[in-house]
Amino acid sequence: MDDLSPPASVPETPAVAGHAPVSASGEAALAPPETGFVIDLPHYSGPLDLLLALIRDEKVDIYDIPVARICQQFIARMHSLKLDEAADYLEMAARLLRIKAQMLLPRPDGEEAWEDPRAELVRRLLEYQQMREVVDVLERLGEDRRNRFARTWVPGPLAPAVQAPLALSLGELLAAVDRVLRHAQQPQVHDVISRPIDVDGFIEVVRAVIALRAVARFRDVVPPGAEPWEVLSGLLALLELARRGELRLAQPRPFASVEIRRELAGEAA
Amino acid sequence: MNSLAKLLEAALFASPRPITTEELATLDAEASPAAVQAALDELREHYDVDGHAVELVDAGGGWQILTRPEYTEAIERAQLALRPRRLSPAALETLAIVAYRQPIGRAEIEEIRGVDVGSVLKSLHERGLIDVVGRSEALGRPLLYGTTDAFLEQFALRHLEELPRADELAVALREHEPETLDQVIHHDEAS
Amino acid sequence: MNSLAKLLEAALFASPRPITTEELATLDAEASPAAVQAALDELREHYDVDGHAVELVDAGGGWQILTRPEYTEAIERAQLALRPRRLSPAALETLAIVAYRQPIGRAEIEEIRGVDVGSVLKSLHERGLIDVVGRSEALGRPLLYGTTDAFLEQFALRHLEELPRADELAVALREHEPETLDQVIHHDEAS
Repeated sequence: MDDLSPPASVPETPAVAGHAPVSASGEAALAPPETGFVIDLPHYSGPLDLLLALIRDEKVDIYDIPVARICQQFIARMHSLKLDEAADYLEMAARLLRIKAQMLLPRPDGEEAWEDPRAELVRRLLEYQQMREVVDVLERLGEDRRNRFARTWVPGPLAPAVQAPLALSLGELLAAVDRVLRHAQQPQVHDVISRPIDVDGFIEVVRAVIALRAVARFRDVVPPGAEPWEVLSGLLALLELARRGELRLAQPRPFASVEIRRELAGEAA
Repeated sequence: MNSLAKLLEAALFASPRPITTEELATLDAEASPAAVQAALDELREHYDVDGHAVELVDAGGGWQILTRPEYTEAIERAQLALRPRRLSPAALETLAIVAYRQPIGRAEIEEIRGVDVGSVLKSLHERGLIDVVGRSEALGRPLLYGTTDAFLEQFALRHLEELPRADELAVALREHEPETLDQVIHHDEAS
Repeated sequence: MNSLAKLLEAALFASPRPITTEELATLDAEASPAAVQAALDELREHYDVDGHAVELVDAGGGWQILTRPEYTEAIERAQLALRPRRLSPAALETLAIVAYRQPIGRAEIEEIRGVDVGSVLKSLHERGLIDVVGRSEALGRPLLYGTTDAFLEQFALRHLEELPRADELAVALREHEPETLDQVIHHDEAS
């Protein structure tokens, strides 16, 4: 799968570990579809990987990263690799911008008080780089083992292989029960507090509103952010008043707000 | 041994099934059928003359390397003598859930444990500690699991009712608790 | 080969997994540990000197007979056996972190890798390379992962200590000490 090989712009240097050309992947997500549009997939396994590659390409000192330049490069590479939507990369771009801004702030005059805003990033990069070194070791060991076959076939007379006996006590089982009980997701129990629906109260509200306005809307009766019981009370109050003939409810168009008007008969009364 | 014989040895060793002479011939495009046959003879003779514990046998539709019959008993004995394996914490917790909630489906166990339990269920089933006891009426009619007689035997229980009830657990656990729990969590797994 | 060496050959041949020296010793109650070791040496030497296509390897937590790498390609081409699929870079990175920092939770891995690792953890778990080994005491009691015996076997490691120690790596870090970095930085500037 050549489309997964590292881009030519990522050379191997002894200064920075990583980037052995691993091709086939264990993740189906990386397998290109049989037909159609095949993107030249970026080989970076994450934003730190991309950042390390840039530091290597630009031949800059990891302990003294020119943040402005690297940040620019990072964002440019994100664009060219169509990673603009990837949250992990966006977060790193934002982090770089923040560091860049912090670098621009005037340093206090005191000698030792200033903490390099890049320090945390350098720590993470070093940690990541160390881990890439381990990856190289694992890759070498894994590849060596992968190239040797063990005997997988158990000869007939012996099959099925006898399972080794279990070392398992009731105490251990009970300890497991205890762990399950302690760690299992507690069912979400909601305390339901019954609130009386205050239809009468809202009838007064509605009367007050339609006394002031020729045409009112539902939100005039029930303010935004109202609790469910208030919404229900308001709705029932409206329906009740419409039934009593004090107001008229109309919806001019589908999905339009319901208009609340005084019933002329009611007004006359 | 010549290089063709060595190649055949590697292939016969690695293959999960017997291999025919024709299949063996595909290993080396330049080898004639006669050469393959000669290499097979050489390999067989080598195992016999050198007194290996294995032999080259043509049985069941192809060639295979088999241990000689005189070792069968020793190997079976050794397999029985394998050091007892412990269950991983993941397997134990799953077993505990099945024991107390049976019959129970995979989805419910996963809901309690918060992780995929497919492979754990498989290994518990292979060990004979749990078995399929029916199907749920729920959507998709998932399989329901329960514990087996081997499970009871493992814990020297006569029947499931001998497992401590939930309200007895607190007492039972206090007896075993501190060291067992720690051991269970830190021992290496053999699920 | 002496009879003990032959017995060991039969057992190693019959087992699909690595066998420890202690397990091999149970094959013959009368054999001393030294005798078992001597027999293993004899067997290994025999495979090497006689030019067999297989060799005796001490890896993955025990002894195992494996084919030599030079035959792999031919065997795979003839489709007599298949190598397992390679792990993706993402999976290897995650595995490296779990191997060095176990027991470790998902959030810490993501902190080091800078990306979401949910699906990678799932696939490593499905392949049996990592397992849940407990729960953290931290908020939400997240699951903690560790490597398995299958991990050792797949990378031909006898034990985790065979991996280079952190301070042996080119980029040496002292763990979790904020001032270390400062020292490193200033040391570097001074030099």
